[in-house]
Amino acid sequence: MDFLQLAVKTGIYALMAGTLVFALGVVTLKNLFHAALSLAAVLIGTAALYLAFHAEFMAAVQILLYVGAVITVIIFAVMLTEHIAERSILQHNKQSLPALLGVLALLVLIGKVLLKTPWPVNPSTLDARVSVSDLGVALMGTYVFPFEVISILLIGALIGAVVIARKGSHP
Amino acid sequence: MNLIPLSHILIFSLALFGIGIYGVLTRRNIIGILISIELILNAANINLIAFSQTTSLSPETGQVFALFVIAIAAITAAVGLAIVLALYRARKTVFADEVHLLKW
Amino acid sequence: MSSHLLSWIVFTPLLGAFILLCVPKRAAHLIRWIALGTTALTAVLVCLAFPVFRASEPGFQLVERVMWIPQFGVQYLLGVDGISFPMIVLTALISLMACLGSLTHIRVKGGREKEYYFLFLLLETGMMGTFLALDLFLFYIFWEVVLVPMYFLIGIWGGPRKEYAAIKFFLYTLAGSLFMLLGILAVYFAAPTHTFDMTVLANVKFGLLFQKIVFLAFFLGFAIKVPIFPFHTWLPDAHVEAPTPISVILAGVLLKMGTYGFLRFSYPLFPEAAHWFQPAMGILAVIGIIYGGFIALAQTDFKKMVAYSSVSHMGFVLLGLAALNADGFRGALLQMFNHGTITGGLFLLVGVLYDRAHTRELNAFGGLGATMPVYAGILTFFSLASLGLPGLSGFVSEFLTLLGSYQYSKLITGLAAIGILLAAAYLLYMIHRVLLGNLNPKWAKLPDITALELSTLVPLMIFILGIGLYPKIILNYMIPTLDALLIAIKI
Amino acid sequence: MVTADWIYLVPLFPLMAFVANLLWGARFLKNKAAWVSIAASVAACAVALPICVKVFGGARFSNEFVWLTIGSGTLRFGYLVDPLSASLLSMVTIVGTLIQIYAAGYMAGDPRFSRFFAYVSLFMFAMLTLTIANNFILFFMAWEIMGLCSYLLIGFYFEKTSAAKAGFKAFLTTRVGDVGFLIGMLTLFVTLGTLDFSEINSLLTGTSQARLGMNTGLLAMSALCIFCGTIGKSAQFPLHVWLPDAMEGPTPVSALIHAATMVAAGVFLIARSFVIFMAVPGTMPVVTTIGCVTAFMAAFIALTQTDIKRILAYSTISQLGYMVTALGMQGLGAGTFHLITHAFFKALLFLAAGSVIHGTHVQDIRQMGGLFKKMPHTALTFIIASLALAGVPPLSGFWSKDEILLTAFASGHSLVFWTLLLTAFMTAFYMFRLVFMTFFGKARDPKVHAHESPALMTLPLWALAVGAILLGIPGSPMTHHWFQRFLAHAIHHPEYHPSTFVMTCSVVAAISGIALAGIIYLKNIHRAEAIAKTFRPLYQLSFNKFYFDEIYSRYIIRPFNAVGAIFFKFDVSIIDGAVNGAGTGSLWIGAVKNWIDQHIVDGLVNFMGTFTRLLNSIVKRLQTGFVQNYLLIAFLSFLVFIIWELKLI
Repeated sequence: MDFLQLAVKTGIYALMAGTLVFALGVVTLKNLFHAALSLAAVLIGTAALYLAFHAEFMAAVQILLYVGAVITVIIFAVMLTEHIAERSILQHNKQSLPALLGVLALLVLIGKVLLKTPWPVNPSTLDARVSVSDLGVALMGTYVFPFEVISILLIGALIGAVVIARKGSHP
Repeated sequence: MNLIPLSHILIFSLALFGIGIYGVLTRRNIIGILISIELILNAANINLIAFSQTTSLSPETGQVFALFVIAIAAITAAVGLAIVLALYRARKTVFADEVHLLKW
Repeated sequence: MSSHLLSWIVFTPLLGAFILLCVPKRAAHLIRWIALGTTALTAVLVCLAFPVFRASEPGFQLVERVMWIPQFGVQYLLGVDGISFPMIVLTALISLMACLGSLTHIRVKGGREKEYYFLFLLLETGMMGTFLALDLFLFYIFWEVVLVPMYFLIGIWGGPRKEYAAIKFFLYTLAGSLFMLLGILAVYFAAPTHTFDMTVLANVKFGLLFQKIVFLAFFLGFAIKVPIFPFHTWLPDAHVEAPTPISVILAGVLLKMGTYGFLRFSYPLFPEAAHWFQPAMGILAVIGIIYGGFIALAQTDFKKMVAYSSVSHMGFVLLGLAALNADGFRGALLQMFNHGTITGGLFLLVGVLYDRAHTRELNAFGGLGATMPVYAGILTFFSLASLGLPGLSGFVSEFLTLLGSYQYSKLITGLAAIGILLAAAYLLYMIHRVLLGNLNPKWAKLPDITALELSTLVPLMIFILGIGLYPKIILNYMIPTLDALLIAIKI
Repeated sequence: MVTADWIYLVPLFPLMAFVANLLWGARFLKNKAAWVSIAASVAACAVALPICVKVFGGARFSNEFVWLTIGSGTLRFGYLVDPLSASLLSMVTIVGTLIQIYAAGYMAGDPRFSRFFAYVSLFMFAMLTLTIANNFILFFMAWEIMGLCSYLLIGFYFEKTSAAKAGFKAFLTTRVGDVGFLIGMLTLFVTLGTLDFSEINSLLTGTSQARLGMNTGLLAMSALCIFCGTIGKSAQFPLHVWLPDAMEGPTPVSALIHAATMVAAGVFLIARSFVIFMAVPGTMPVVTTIGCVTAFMAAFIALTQTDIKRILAYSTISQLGYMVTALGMQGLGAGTFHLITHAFFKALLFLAAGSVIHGTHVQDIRQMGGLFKKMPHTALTFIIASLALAGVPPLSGFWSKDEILLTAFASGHSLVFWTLLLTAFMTAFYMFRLVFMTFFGKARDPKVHAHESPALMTLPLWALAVGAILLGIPGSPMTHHWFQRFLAHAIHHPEYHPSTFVMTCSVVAAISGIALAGIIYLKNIHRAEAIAKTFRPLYQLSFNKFYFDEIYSRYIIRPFNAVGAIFFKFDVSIIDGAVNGAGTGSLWIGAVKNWIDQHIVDGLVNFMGTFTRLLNSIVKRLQTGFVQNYLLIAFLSFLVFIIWELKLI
C-alpha cells in the first residue's frame, strides 16, 4: 500500500464524512434556501463518490441532472414561496424526538445487519469499467421496456406538472 | 474501489438514508420534505452503483437502474413542486401540518 | 366461430358495451344504433345455434371448457341443453324487444343514453351467462353481474321512488345470493374432488341432511328471484319504479333465473332433498298463485297489477316444478317461456299507455277501445294469453302444469285452479276499466300505437300464437332433456 | 268430390274470414265485411252438408295428428264426425249462415260493422271446431274461444257500461264452470289415460268396464266436474245469471250465440261425454235435478219480465234445463233432438224480436202493442216460433218436448214429469203474454213508430220458420223416431213407446197456457196487475229473478274483492312492512314490533352505536390529518416489524 493509495482512501473517507455533514445540514438548516444549497453539496459529493467507483457517466449525469436541474427547480420553488420561509417560523414539527429515536434505531439495526452480512465480492467485475456505449446497449437492449415506461412516465409527469401548476386551474 | 470495503459504503448510504428519513419526518415545509426525499433517493443510488461493481450481475445493471432512479427523482421534483405551488396558491401555505383535511 | 358459439353469445353484448364506451356522449343516434345492432347480433347468434343444437339429444351440447383458476378448480364451462336453450332464445328475444322499446322511452326519460345502453348490454351478458354457465362459480359470478346493472337501471332511470325500489331489489337479491354462495361453497367442499363443475357434481351422492340444508340455501337464493311468497315484496316496487324496458326484462328474463336455477342446480344436485321439499314447494306455489291473484284483483295501478299477476303466474312454474313429473316439468319450463313473452308484452303495453297519458291509474282510464282500437286489440290479446285462453300459449303451459300437479296432489291442483279464475277476474277487470265503458274526455286525443311500438309487440304475439296453436315446436326442444333429468333425479 | 278430410276446411273458412275482417275490415272491406263472413259460412255449409249427408247414411269419419306429448302418451288432434256431431254440424252451419245474413241487414250502418263480423266469424270457427273435435282438449279450446267471442260480442257496444259489465260477468261466470271442466278433464286423463272421445267410448263401454271398477270414484268426480262446464256454458242453475245480462249484445248475437249454438254446446258436452255419465249412474240424478230446477225457475222468472229479449233469454235457460233434464234421464236422443229444434225456433224468436227492436227502437213490451199490422212478416214468424216453443202440434217443438216428457214419464221420474209439465204450461203462458202484448191490442206508446224490416232480415226469418215447423218430423213417431235411432248408433240408451197420455197432457198444458195468456193480456190488461197484487211475494220473487244477482254480489263478489283488498293490505303492511322494518303494519303487529324496536332492537342498535363511538373517540386520536404523522407511525411500525422479523431482540 503506497502513499497515493492511502491518500486516495483518506480522501474518499473525508468526502463521505463531508457529504454526511452537508446532509445533516439539509435536514436541520432553518433557512430552506441554505438547505437547498447543502443538498447541492451533498449531490456533488455523491457525484465525486461515483467517480471513485469508476462510474464517470453517472457522475456526469448526477451533476447535470440533479445539481443542474432539480436543485434549480427547488430553489425556484423556495423563492416563489419565500416570505413564508422566514427564520421566525418554526421549520420543524413536534415529532423530532420520536423521529430521531426511530432513525437511530434504524441505523443501529441495519448497520448491525450490514456488518454481519458476508458480502460476496465478485473479483471479475471489481475492476470492470463500464463504458457509455455499454450503458447505451443495455438501455436499448435488455432494459428497453423499463426505459420506455420511464419515458412515458416522464411525459406524463411533465404534462401533469404543467396542468397542476397552471394558473387559473385553481381559483 | 477495492480501496474501501463494500460495507463501509453501505454504512455511508445508510446514514444518508437515515438523515433523509429524519428530514421527511420532521420538516414542516413541504419543499423541505421533497429535498429530504432527494436525499433518500441518492442513498439508494449509491447502493445501486456500489453493488454493480461487486456482485456477479453485469456491471451496467446497477448504473442503468441508478439512471432510472434519477429520472424518477426528477419527476418527483417536478410534480411535487408543481403541487406545492398549486397548494400555495390555493391555501397560502406550504406547511404540511397546516394541510389536514383528513383530520377528524 | 361456431366452435365458440356460446362464448360469442355471452360476450357479444359486452363487446358492444365497450364499443359504446368509446363513442362520444353526444352521438345519441350512433349509440342507439350500436346498442340495437348488438342485441340484434346476439339474437342472430342465438338463431345460428338452432341448426347446431340437436333437440333430440339430452345432455349438454356446444360445451366450452377452459381451466380458469386451477388452484380452486374453477372452470370456464359453458354448455346448452334443452332447459337452457329456450331460456337463451327468450333472453335474446326479450332483450331485442326491450332494446327496441328503449329507443323512444329512454329518450323521453331525459337522456343519459350512453350509460343506459352500456348497462343494458352488460345486463344482457349477465343473463346469457347465467343461463349458459355450468360451473357453479361462474354461474354465481354471472348471477351477480346481472344484479349490478339492474340496480343502476332502476335507480337512475326509474320512477319517483326509484332509489327505494332499487335498494330493496338489490338487498333482497343480494341476501338471497349470499345464501346461495354458502350453498355453492358447501357443495364444493363436500364433493370428493373439490370442483364447481356441474356435470361432475350431478353424479355425486350427498347425504340427506346435507342435501336438505344446502337445498334450502339454494332455495332462498332462487326463491327470492322467482319470487316465491313470502319473498315477493321487492317485485311490485321494482316493477312499478323501473322504466318500461327494464320491467320487461325483469319480468321476462330475470324471474326465470330463479326457476331455472331449480331445474339446473337444485334438482340434479339434491334429488332426495327435492322430494323431501316437494310438499312445501307445492304449498308455496299454491299460496303464490292465489295470493298473487287476489292482490292483483285489488290493484288500481296498472303496472302493479301486472307485477302481482307475475307472482301468480310464476306460482304455476313452481307448481310444475313441485310436481316432479314429466308433465309438471314440461309445463313449468314452457310456462317460464310463455310468461316471459306474455308478461313482457303486457309491460310494454303498460309503457305505451304511460308514455301517452303519464298515469297508470286504472280508474282514470275508460273507453280507450274507441280511440285506440289497435292498442285495445293487442292489450286484449295479451290479457287473454295471460289468463290462459286456449289457442294461446298460456293455456298449454298451465294445462300441462295442472296435469302434472294433479298427478301429485288433487287438493293443490284444485286450489291452483282458483288462480285461473282469479286471473280471468283481474285481467278482465283491467280491460273493463281501461278499454271499455265511457270514454274519459281527457283521453280523447290519445294517439294509437305507433309502428315502432308495434314492432316490439308483434314478434311476441307470433310466439304466443304459434306456441298456443302447436306447442310441439318448442316442446320438442325441451322434452328429451327434461325426461333425462326426471330419470336422473328419480329415487 | 268432397272427401272426409275436407272437413278441416269447415272451421278454416270462418277463420280466414275472421283474419280478413280483422286486418282489412275497417280499412278496405267496410260494408263488404258481412259478405266475406257470409261467404265463408256458405262455403262451410257447402263442405259440411255433403259430409253430414254421408253420416246420416251411416258413415263415420275420423282422423288425427299429434299435437302435444303428455307424459308418456300423446295428445292427438283431429276430427270425429259421428251422428251426434253431424246433426249439430248441419244445424250450426245452416242457422249460423241464416243469422249472419240477417245480421248484415240488422247491423248496417254500425261504425264497427266489420269488427262485428270478424267476431262472428271467429265464433263460427270455434263452434264448428267444437262440433267436430275428436278429443276434450280441442273441444275445450274451441269452448273457451267461444266464450271469448261471447265476451267480445256481449260487450260489443262497450261504451255502454252495462254492456261492458255484462260481458265481464258472462266471461267470469262461465269461467267458473270452465275451471270445473278443466279439472274434470284432468281427472279423466289421470283416470283413463286418454282424452280422445272414441277411446273413452271404447274404454267405458263393453268388456273393459269391469277393469275400471275401482276408478268409479274418480270417474264420478270427473263427470260432475265436466258437468260444471255445462252449468256455466248452458246457463244452468246456479250459474245462469250471466245469460239474461248477455242480452246487452246485438240481437243477432243473442240469436246465434246465446240461443242457438254456444249455450247448446253445454248440452252437447254432456251428450259427448255421455258414456262417462253412463259409467257412473250415480251422477245422473244430479244432472236431472239441476236441469229440472233450472227449467222451472227460469220459466217462473220469465213470467214477469218486461224486456222482450230478457223474456227470451229466460226462456232459453228454461229450455236448456229441459235438455239437461232429458240427458240426465238417459234420454240422449230426446235431449239432442230438442237441442236441434230449439236452435231453430229460438233463433227465429230472437231474430224476430230483433226485427221488432229494429223497427220500434224499444225493448220494453209495455211500450209495444198492436204491431201485427205494421210488421206482418215479423209477427207471423214470431207467432210460429212461439207456437213451436209452447209445444203446439204439429210444430217441431211439440215433438221434441213430448219426447222429453215421455222420457220422464216412462222412466218413472214422476216428480220431474209434473214439474216439466208445469214448466211447459208456464212456457206457453209467458210466450203468449209476450206475443199478445207485442203484436196485439192497441199501440200503448205514441212515440213508437214501427215499420217492417228490410227483406234481408225477413227472408232469414221465413227460412228459419220453415225449419221450426218441419224439423220435428225426423224425430216424431211418424218416422218411428228416426233421429233418435240414428243417434243411438253411438250409445245404447232406453227407448220408449209413444204415450197418448203424455201427448194429451202436453197439448193441454200448451193450450191452457195460451188461453190463460189470452184471457189476461188480450182482453183486459189491468187484470194482470190485480193478479200480481194477489200473489205479491211470488210476483216479487219472479220479478227480481229470485234475487240471484243480489245474493251473488253480496256473498261472492264482494267477499272476493274484500279478500283481494285484505291480502293487498297484508302484503303492503305486514310482509312488506316486515321487510322494510317500517311500522306500517296493522295495529297489533305494529305495536308489538314497535315495542321490540324501541326496547330491544333499538337498544341493541343504540348500544352498538355508543360502543362504536367510544372506540372511535380513542382511535380517532390517531387520525391527525398530518401526513408526516402517518409517515412516522408507518416508519415506526416498519421498524418494529424488522425487529420482529430479524429476531434481533
